[in-house]
Amino acid sequence: MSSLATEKKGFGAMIWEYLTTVDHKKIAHLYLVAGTMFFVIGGIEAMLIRIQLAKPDNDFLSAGLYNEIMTMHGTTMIFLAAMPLLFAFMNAVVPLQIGARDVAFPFLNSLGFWLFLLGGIFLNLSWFMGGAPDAGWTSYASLSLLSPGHGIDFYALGLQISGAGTLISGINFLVTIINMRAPGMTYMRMPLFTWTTFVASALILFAFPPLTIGLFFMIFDRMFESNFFVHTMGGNTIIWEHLFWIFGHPEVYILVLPAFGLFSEIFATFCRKRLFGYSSMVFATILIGFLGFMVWAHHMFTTGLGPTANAIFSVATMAIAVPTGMKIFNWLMTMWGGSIRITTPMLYALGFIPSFVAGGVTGIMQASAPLDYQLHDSYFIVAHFHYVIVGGVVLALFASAHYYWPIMFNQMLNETLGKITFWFFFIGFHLTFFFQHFLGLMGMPRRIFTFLPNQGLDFFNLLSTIGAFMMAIGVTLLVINVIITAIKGEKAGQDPWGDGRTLEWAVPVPTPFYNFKQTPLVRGLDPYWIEKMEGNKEGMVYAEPLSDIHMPNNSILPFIISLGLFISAFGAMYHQETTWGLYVLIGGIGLSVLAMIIRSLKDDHGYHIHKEDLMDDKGGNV
Amino acid sequence: MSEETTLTPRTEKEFEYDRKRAARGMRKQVAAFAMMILFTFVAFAAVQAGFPANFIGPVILLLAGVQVALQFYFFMHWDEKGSGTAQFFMYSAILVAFTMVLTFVTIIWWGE
Amino acid sequence: MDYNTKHTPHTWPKHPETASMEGKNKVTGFWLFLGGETVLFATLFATYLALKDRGPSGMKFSTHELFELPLAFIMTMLLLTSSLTSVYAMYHMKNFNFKAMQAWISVTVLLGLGFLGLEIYEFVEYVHKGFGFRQSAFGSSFFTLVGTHGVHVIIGLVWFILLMLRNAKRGLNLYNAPKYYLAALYWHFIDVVWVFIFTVVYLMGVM
Amino acid sequence: MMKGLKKWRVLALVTVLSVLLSACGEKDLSALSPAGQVGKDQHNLLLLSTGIMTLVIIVVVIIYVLAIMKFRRKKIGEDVIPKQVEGSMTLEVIWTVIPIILLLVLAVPTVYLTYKFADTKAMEVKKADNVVTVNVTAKLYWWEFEYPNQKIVTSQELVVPTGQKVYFKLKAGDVKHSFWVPSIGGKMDTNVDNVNKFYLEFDQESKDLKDGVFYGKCAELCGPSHALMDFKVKSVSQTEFDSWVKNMQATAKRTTSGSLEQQGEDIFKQSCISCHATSGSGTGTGIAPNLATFGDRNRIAGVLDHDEENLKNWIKNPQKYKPGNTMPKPEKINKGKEFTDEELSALSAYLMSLKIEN
Ligand code: HEA
Ligand code: HEA
Ligand code: HEC
Ligand code: CUA
Ligand SMILES: [Cu+2]
Repeated sequence: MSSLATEKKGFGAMIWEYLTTVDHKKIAHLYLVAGTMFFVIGGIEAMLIRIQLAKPDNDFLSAGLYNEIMTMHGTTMIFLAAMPLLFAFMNAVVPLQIGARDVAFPFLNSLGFWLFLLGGIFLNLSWFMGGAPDAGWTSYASLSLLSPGHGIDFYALGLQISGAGTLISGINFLVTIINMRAPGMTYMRMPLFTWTTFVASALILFAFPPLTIGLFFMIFDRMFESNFFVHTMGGNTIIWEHLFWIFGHPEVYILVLPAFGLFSEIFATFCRKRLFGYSSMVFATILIGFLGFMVWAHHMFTTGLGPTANAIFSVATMAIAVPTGMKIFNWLMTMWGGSIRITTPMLYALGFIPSFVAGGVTGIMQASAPLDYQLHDSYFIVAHFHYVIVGGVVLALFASAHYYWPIMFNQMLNETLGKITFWFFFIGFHLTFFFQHFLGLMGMPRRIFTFLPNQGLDFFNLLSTIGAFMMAIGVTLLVINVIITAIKGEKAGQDPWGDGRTLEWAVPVPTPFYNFKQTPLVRGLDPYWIEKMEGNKEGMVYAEPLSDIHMPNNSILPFIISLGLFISAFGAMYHQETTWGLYVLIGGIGLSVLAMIIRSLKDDHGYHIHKEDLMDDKGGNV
Repeated sequence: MSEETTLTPRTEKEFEYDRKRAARGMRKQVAAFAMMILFTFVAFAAVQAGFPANFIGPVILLLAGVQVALQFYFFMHWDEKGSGTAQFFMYSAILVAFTMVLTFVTIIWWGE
Repeated sequence: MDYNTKHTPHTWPKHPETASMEGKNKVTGFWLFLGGETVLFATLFATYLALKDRGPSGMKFSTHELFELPLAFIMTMLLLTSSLTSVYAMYHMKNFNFKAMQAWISVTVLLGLGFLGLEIYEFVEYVHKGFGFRQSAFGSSFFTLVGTHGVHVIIGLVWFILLMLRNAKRGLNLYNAPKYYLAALYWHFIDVVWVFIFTVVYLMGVM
Repeated sequence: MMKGLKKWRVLALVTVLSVLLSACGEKDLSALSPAGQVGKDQHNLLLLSTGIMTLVIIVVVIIYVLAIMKFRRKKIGEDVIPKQVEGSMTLEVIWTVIPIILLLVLAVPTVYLTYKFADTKAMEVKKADNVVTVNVTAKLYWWEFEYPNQKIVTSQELVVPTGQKVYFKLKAGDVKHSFWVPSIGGKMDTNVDNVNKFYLEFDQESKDLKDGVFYGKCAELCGPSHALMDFKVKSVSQTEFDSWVKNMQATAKRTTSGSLEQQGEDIFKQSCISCHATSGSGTGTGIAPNLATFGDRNRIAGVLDHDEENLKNWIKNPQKYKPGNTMPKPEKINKGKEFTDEELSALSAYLMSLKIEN
């Protein structure tokens, strides 16, 4: 590792490298692979849902199994697919965008990943160990306390572990962005993806603790006989609802803000134009983040909080339309007067605008409490959130996969296939979810495993299922595209789209593991574009002479810490019915603590790459 | 991770000056501490004396607030420059915390 | 710059905790972490406030008869004082006076241990009376709130002790200075939380 | 080519429109055909908000389409470097102010209706004989409706008078559920911790509907059979309601006629009465559905078609039709034995005879 030579490594060495890596670019790969795996799992679960609901009185899935699949679909998609995939791009791009050598805490970066992965695996092991959670991704307390078996325990413990990872990653990105920006990169020169990462990370910082506590309450109630939600013992189930949504609402902006950021980069690049209204975009991002914390009770309008609470939360929620609208119009104006090149990423970005607006405005309809009395817990809601999530977040992920593939893998995904993928996915998406609005209004509640014939619900449900199959074709094509590209193995080179504007395009590809030989000097918004326009042959202006670079050492400890918690979760779950449970619980935690103590007692100063070695290093670390 | 500040030794004069400043700062800390003790005392005494609850309630909350502000500004060095980020995030956290506590004392057991 | 450089008071920077990039990152990151902790404790407080005095019908415990102010007062004094002693430790850290720093931290730890002992005594007492974690929602929320604080105290103490042992021989350098600084910040934060616990739980409980 | 495209567009438009027009759903279930003031208010709000939202979408799409058409790189040339515009204060103000206005238009009726729908003061008045109040208890997976003023109780089928506000007190017996009659008005959760209150109005008698009832749904995930937790609403005129109340009160003194029914009643008294009441007068038990009007039901257990075949099947194995429900199998309540066909016929004959309508 400390040598610059690009040695060919064996398979085992590669596994070890990834297990111990602290390089943000490698961790990005890890997030991408793990996130994709969970996305496909979640997607297959979605297909099972749609097959079951294709016709009335269907018995493809049993009632209990349906609830498990539905719960796992929501949980997997939100926590284990969408967020980690966003983290993949944040890791791959943000340090480059701000001109940093790595994130602030490389060790914690790796820890965050392994916690997420092992938490996710733990959650999914429930399928093989007596049944998955079945109380919805919201896991409302009265039902989840009553739910038999260990499903909900898997949910609570799994999310607890992966949530810790997310929180750590959030703090890491915040510090990176606060402290590690290259000289000249003021806050108001940061690319929007960095900004949205920043705000989303701040949301993580404040939204995850309530979830952590809520999950602890749930774990204690189910496994340690406490009474937080047991109403006969003075507990209160509404507390869970509040805690979940105090986390849950910001969570949706944690998902969508980075997506906004990604699209902002794509629009600017493929319109060959500075992002219109940059400062108002930044302002809108912050405002959305702020308002995001004041509106959670809009998920609880029918809980019976009383008219005053409902009215306040209604109006507060509606306010979010304003900053979001600012963003939409700024993107439109970026296109206006630009030079629009419709590449695959741009195609996704173009598909995003009408789709997201359609999803956003139904959100405003739901924000109207009296109307939400009708819409709540109906398929209208399902339509709304898939419009914003799939039409916003998933489109952004697919777009960025194409857009940033060259940076992450030094290859270009096939453009033609990319466009075909887009159309399948896009049409399928609208077909699936558009008609669900009507299903909801026509009286179809959500989370039902079947519906009766002759209630007017048959046709639209069928359409929806057909659409889902088109989406599946789309996803499959994307996977094929990745495989084909990998086999072909053509190199992409630096700035392959030709119109890159920000610093991530200014590094050579494959990116050296130390990112920048010399820290660049940032002279304005879109620094790479500025240098290009001024005809700078060297690519960038540098802030420092070539000198030694300090690098962190790889470490297996993050993996061991995560593994310890993973093991202890089994102990917690089984301690009531087995004799070994308690020991495993303690042993697992002991392992983690031991690893942490080793970490803190063993001074780890990293190592230096010497100037001389840098001088004749051309490429990177393939 | 490259730029660590290179350290130049302080001159004797600077050194003395910094020492004095630090000592002065320490006196401030002790003063803050005295206030904290005082506030704590007042709060306990007020409750022990059994004044009406809806009067001392707000008062002791206020005392707690001030006391915490003292901790932050003096013990935890918010009075020094460069603590802007810390302050921004802490104030945001306090805002979230406040909203949450407010809802929990109002609309958890509504309509009882 | 090498971490293991031996410093003298004169070469010792004014802000040793942020003199290195790592230190700077650690301090920033730790403050953010404390922001998260603030929200975490707010959640516990909010839940406690919603659930206090609630239990199965016929529960005979309430804050009024349970809590005893003298004990809470002594605990408060111990913790407050320990906050000051850790300030002294940091004062000496900045003056590059390793011995004095270690000494003040020892005092802090002793005070913290005193606090912890009293808290354990209090908990045992309650459980003895039949007021436990499992008997009512009130009990669950009380023990979780105050217990989480207690766990923080334990972590803080272990942290201090480890730092003292670990660095006893090697003295201060720019690698461990931020660590001391953060441990002290953590300790102050624990005190901040306690201020609200004695106000909201104990004082407002008996008034 | 151009012409073909146009035809295709017209065709698409027609398809979309016809789909949309058919998208009103069934009258007895759909929120799009409201049959009560609450539902109508909400429907109006739906129309208003949809109008605003459509406007927003249209504006966005127009700018969007124009931008794509005018500024394609193919069109303006490969090497053009567009002007790098920073932004525009005027535009910024416009797209801040106009949305705010639109939102205000929506916010005013929102707040007004929020308070209007929450106004349940009439229910608290003492001596409120003319006020119809229903205590709803939601259980895994059935509904109990208790009328405290009339001192009667029924299950699964709610009967209400038209033309006046009907007040509800809702709670859940085990886990959270949610009470929803889409074509009458929005839902309200039934919590385990507290009692929720709201009202609905029924403007239309349900007898003209396809099945003679409005359909109600449980809208909160409550376990495996959440999808099967339907209930029915019969809205009747005031006079019919009064006589229904009288008949219900009289079920306490009802006698069984017919020997098969008699035999069924005996079995019922042995195995079932510990949970199921057959008298509609009094208060609810919350253990099992009150069967006083079982013969008049529209469905068995909320979802099965109402005939003897299904009834027997249900009694034989309730878990098969509603997984997770709390009614035991015969073996558990009939001295460890299954019911014989004979006994089942007797039981079902008896149950089907429990009617108060003619
Ligand atoms: C990425 C995820 C995401 C995003 C971005 C949003 C965005 C919004 N959401 Fe959504 N929402 C979810 C994910 C998301 N939501 C999920 C997952 C659920 C269900 C959870 C569950 O129960 O399982 C949910 C549920 C949900 C509910 C609860 C419904 C219920 O259960 O009863 C509500 C209610 O207010 C709501 C509102 C909103 C609003 C107002 C926005 C706004 O942010 C939208 C703002 C955007 C626009 C408005 C469009 C652009 C604006 C303009 C072009 C300007 C002009 C516009 C106007 C004047 C209107 N959402
Ligand atoms: C990030 C979030 C996310 C995403 C991306 C999706 C994506 C999809 N969702 Fe999901 N959904 C949720 C979050 C998400 N959903 C949540 C939170 C809930 C609520 C759960 C609850 O109520 O608790 C929900 C609920 C939900 C429901 C309602 C269930 C119910 O209420 O009973 C439905 C029904 O149609 C549905 C459908 C779909 C479909 C068809 C997709 C499609 O877009 C999926 C597309 C992807 C694929 C189709 C993958 C296909 C892959 C393959 C086929 C394999 C190919 C692989 C190789 C060749 C190697 N979802
Ligand atoms: C332990 C209590 C219990 C016993 C004993 C019991 N039931 Fe039930 N029964 C229930 C419950 C609970 C339901 C509601 C199930 C549901 O819909 O989820 C029910 C539902 C029914 C229904 C459908 C009611 C409706 O309104 O549509 C019928 C009919 C019925 N039971 C008949 C019987 C008969 C006949 C027996 C005796 C042989 C019996 N039950 C014994 C608990 C019981
Ligand atoms: Cu009851 Cu769903
Ligand atoms: Cu929300």
